[in-house]
Amino acid sequence: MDIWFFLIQVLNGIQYGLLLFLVASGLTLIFGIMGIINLAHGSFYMLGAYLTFWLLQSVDSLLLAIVLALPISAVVGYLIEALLVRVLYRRDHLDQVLLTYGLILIFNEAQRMLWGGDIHGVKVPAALNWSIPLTDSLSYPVYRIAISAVCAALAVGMYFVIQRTRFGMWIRAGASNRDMVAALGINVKLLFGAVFALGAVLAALSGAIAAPISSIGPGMGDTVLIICFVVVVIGGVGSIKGAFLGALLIGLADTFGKVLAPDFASFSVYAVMAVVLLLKPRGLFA
Amino acid sequence: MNSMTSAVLDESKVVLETRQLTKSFGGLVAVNSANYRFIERQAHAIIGPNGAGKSTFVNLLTGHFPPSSGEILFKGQRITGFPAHKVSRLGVGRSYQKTNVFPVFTCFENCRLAAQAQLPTSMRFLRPAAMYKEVNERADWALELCGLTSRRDRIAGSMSYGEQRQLEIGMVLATGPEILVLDEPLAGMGKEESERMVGLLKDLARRFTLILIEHDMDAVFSIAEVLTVMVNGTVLESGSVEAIRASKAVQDAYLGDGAEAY
Amino acid sequence: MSRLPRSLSILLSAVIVLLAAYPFFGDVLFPNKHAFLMQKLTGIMIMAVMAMSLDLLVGVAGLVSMGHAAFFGLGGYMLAMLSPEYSAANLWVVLPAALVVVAIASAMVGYLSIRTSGIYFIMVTLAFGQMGFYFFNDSKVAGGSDGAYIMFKPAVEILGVSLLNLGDKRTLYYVGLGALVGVYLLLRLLLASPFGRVVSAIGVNENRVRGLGFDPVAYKLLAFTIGGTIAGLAGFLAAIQYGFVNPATLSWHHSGEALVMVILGGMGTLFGPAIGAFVFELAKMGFESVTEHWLLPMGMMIIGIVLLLPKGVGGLLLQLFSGRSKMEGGQ
Amino acid sequence: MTRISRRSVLQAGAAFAAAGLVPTRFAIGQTAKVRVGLMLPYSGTYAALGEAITSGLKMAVNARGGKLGGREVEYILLDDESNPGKGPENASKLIAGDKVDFLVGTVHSGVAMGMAKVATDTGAMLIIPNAGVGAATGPLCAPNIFRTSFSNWQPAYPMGKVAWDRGMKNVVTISWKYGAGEEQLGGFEEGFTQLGGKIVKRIMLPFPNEEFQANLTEIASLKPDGVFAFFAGSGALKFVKDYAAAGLKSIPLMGTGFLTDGVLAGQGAAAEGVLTTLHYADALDTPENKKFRAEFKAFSGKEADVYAVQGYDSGQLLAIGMDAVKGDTAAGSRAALIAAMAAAEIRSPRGAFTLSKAHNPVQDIYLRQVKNGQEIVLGVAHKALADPAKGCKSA
Repeated sequence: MDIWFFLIQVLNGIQYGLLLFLVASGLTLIFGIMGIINLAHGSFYMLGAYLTFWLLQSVDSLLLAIVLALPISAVVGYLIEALLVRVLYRRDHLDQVLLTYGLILIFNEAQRMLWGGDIHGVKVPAALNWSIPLTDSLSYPVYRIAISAVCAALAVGMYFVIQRTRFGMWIRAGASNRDMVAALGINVKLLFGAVFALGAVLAALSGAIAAPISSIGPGMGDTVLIICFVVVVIGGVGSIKGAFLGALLIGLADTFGKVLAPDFASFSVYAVMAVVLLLKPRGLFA
Repeated sequence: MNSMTSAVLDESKVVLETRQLTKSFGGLVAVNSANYRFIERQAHAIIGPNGAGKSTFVNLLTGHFPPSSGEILFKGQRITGFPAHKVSRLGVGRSYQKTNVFPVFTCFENCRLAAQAQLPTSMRFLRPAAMYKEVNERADWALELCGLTSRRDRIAGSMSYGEQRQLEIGMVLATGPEILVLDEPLAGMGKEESERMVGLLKDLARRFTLILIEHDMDAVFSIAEVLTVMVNGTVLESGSVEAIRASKAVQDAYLGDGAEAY
Repeated sequence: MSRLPRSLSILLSAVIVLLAAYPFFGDVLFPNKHAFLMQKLTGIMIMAVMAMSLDLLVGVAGLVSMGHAAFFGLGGYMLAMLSPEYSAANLWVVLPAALVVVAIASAMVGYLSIRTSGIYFIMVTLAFGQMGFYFFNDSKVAGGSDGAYIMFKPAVEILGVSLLNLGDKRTLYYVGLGALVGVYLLLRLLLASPFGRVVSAIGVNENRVRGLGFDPVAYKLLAFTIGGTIAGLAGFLAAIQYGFVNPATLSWHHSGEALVMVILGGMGTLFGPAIGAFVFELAKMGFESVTEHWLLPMGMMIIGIVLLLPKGVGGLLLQLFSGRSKMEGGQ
Repeated sequence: MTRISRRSVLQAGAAFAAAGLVPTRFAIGQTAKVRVGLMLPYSGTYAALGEAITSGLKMAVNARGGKLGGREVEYILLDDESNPGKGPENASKLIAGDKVDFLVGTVHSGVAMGMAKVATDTGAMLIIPNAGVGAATGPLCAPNIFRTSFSNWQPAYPMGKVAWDRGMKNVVTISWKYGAGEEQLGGFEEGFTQLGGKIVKRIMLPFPNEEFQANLTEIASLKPDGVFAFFAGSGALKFVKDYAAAGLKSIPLMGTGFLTDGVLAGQGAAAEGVLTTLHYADALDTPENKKFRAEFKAFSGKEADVYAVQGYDSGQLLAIGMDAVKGDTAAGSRAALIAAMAAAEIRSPRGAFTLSKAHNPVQDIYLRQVKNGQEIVLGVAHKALADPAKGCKSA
């Protein structure tokens, strides 16, 4: 592998990592503030992708479909928080795991009943459907670059929200000491509902923008979920910064694992996690 | 042995000692260069206003927190940084400010678990714990000492608050300690319960080295032989009960305010 | 956990007697489905062993593991890998070997996981479980993602005399029942021992246990290893039963199902999770026969249990029977 | 629609008349329905395939008045969840529990292996309507095991010659690392290398990983003359799209039909020019195929695909066997049943085919290409191709 291809692989790894970050950020946010471990997070990713696919049958623009999919996801997220998750705040993590596990089953079946078992694809919007030639045989799809740009912009945006706004202050307070949030006189119910909805939106957005470069089918949320757990664990549960670095680390480990040790590509990701935990049992930024 | 000054101290009787013991949390120094000597079979009380660093000090002594700097010596042996379970095994038993019994176990089971600490190890798998004679005897002895023999088979969580506080101390006794570190054993108790507890503590003071953290001044004065006043993480004054009572500095800084509160 | 109420012990014993007698009367009761039901029950009893082993971690020691299936799967894979292709393996060799390997694996995973707690522990065990899944899914050992067949059931012989024919469905049924009862009694014995008392106490209040002079890490690690090894035994038996192993047996979905069984049955009660295994599998069978969208009622059932029955069936039974036994005592 | 129903009424009448002629000793057997167990994926990734196979099979039976050998048919459907761990258990459930006369299934090779194993143990009649795992008509072959679809080797092997004839010398092969992937790549590599072609690199990805970008970059750096890929379902959809987006379109992409079948619409322009080989093509221009497709559309409301064809042919195979023994599924007629099925010539929408000694179709493999978003048939890549049935003792 010459240096040129090495650099392209780095680019591949970062692009994958940025997308992972977008999904994982919602997961870590929900945990950081609410102390809820949400296994159904991957289902929101799936929801975003399916909604985009579904809306594209009525509207022409991918952007419009995504914009429409987000409020729907937010409402679904908010309702689940208000109807089910809310009961769990006083329960232990075990109950949260089980309830959200039950939710996964329901989501998967609902997906099947609504959209069937077929596999769908979404077209890359024409404006972005071209590639930048890098070598004589390889070009880089512009849409992937666009995704990376969106993810990076959202990462920067999130950084500012968390560091500079009142909402961000609550998030930081919640991540370090959950009881403090209540003590600050915040309407906890509303905050939690909003955070859960936000988490759902982040996952759905990831699923939506990834739709044109992924295949939309049953069970697509599960794989994403597990890899996000790894990202969150590596970064430190509740830490957005950690999720960011964890995602990049996993993106690169996965990319190079596939090329250098294809027999252990998925395994290498978990090996990275094990090493991090050995050195820092609570992740890089807990 | 009633009066204590460092000059006439018999070194061989020092069972626990701290040297320049310091603990800070971030920028906050909770315990600042504390030098203590605890003498065998003496009842030593540490008093001070809330936030004086008493509980942190207890957590340092018993290995629940590692100190930021300084040393802890047990019978001359350095035990700084030992984990809590090791400190406990050496013979430093502690009770907790918040009731910390196992609510689902019976009173006896609570003490029996504690008494298992007498075994070289509890990595024993097939013989039921109920069949270890010496453990059971130790547990019953502890129950009797803390006055709960009549409650032996009650589920701990169903007992009164005062009884749970007694059990808390019974469990410490069952571990077979030489030194008892009791963190506010009277906290939250009613008058009658307090009286019973004070009686128990007086009894214990005759048998063990006692390190008592307490707010209740009357109780402290009736139990302790030596008093240390702690303010803002540092020792304000240390001496016999009479000396502390007479100390102007202590009265200004602490007792005066405290007296008003009663 | 203290002694079971007498009446509950009697009830549970009666259920075991019924299970033991099932191969003799099942034919009369379900003439068409008997053979199938016997196999199903064998599978459920093996899952009950798995659920009880998880209860040791979750219900007793307070270690919520989402990767328990990895040890179950590993147990099965050990049988597949140690079995010769065209002849039967010797049970006296493969079983101990499999259990040792599972024990080592669970000790290693436990060593890394136990350094964390709470939500971290859940996520870390989940990730380690998936690591096991990918290990078998991606590499070529034992068939990769296709799984591997065990063409011949292990031989149980002493000096060349066959003691048990594991290929016989009824024999296997009793092996499953034996494992269920045996593991239950073993775990009860374990919980009554000094070790078990410390582990139970850790589940309630780890810090206090430390204060009493026990190193929780050592006890948790050992409990994790014992639980993992028993799960390995269950996986080993399941592999004998189905004659097949594949990576899905290690996956987190399988771990999730085992957790549901534990909660459904009532965590920390040991007998509860075993009941949970029965209720879960039979409910699934029922849902599957009613609708092809069986995941929907399944998911709702799980959510319903979490919301309405947090102490599970076992907790309900305990409440019911301890209430009654108190009344009996009062008379 | 009306035409079809009239036709089926006529056929039902004929079957009824035929039933009256059979000897009375079958009377009891006739009143009992033939129990056909369909163990297929009705949930998960392969659910659509399970549905198509089911519809195809039922359509074939309905075309015979809803009867097999004069007996009414009862279907017992079981969702195999594509979970190989439950394969043997589920198969036993149908055989021992539901007492099915025929077991039909399934899509997933791992599950099919479990079913084949149970069929070998119990002697139950098994028809595999899709799973291409080589062992089922190889080492595990048995008189009572039939397959109406293909072996993994079968559709891939002819592509080797196609590639060579098109002047390719160096080819990269890529697939998921699992049995089907290994067998399909093996088929192509055998066909290609025996003519002198060279496999530059074989890339095996963990199943079912769908993040291909890193490997596409690798392919670009290898600059082969062509790429042979085996993916199915969502992986196929995504691979073809990513392949095009990575600018690799200058390197011809080949595969078996699974690379485009069922996902062509989702792939869109990215699939343009992709060459595939398969034992069927939707666009096959024969009267049989056109008629089948129209009838299937009317019957199920969906477009027919290769899975529907395989299901349909499974139904036909059942019918041929059952007709031969006049509906008698008792042990005494077993040999006659097997003989009739083994000798069957099935008039399939894919073209007529027979069965090899290992009970796998001996069939034409078509070369197809995507042009203007449509799969068109370029011709027959290999006429009457039989699987070598390596390891099968009865072949």
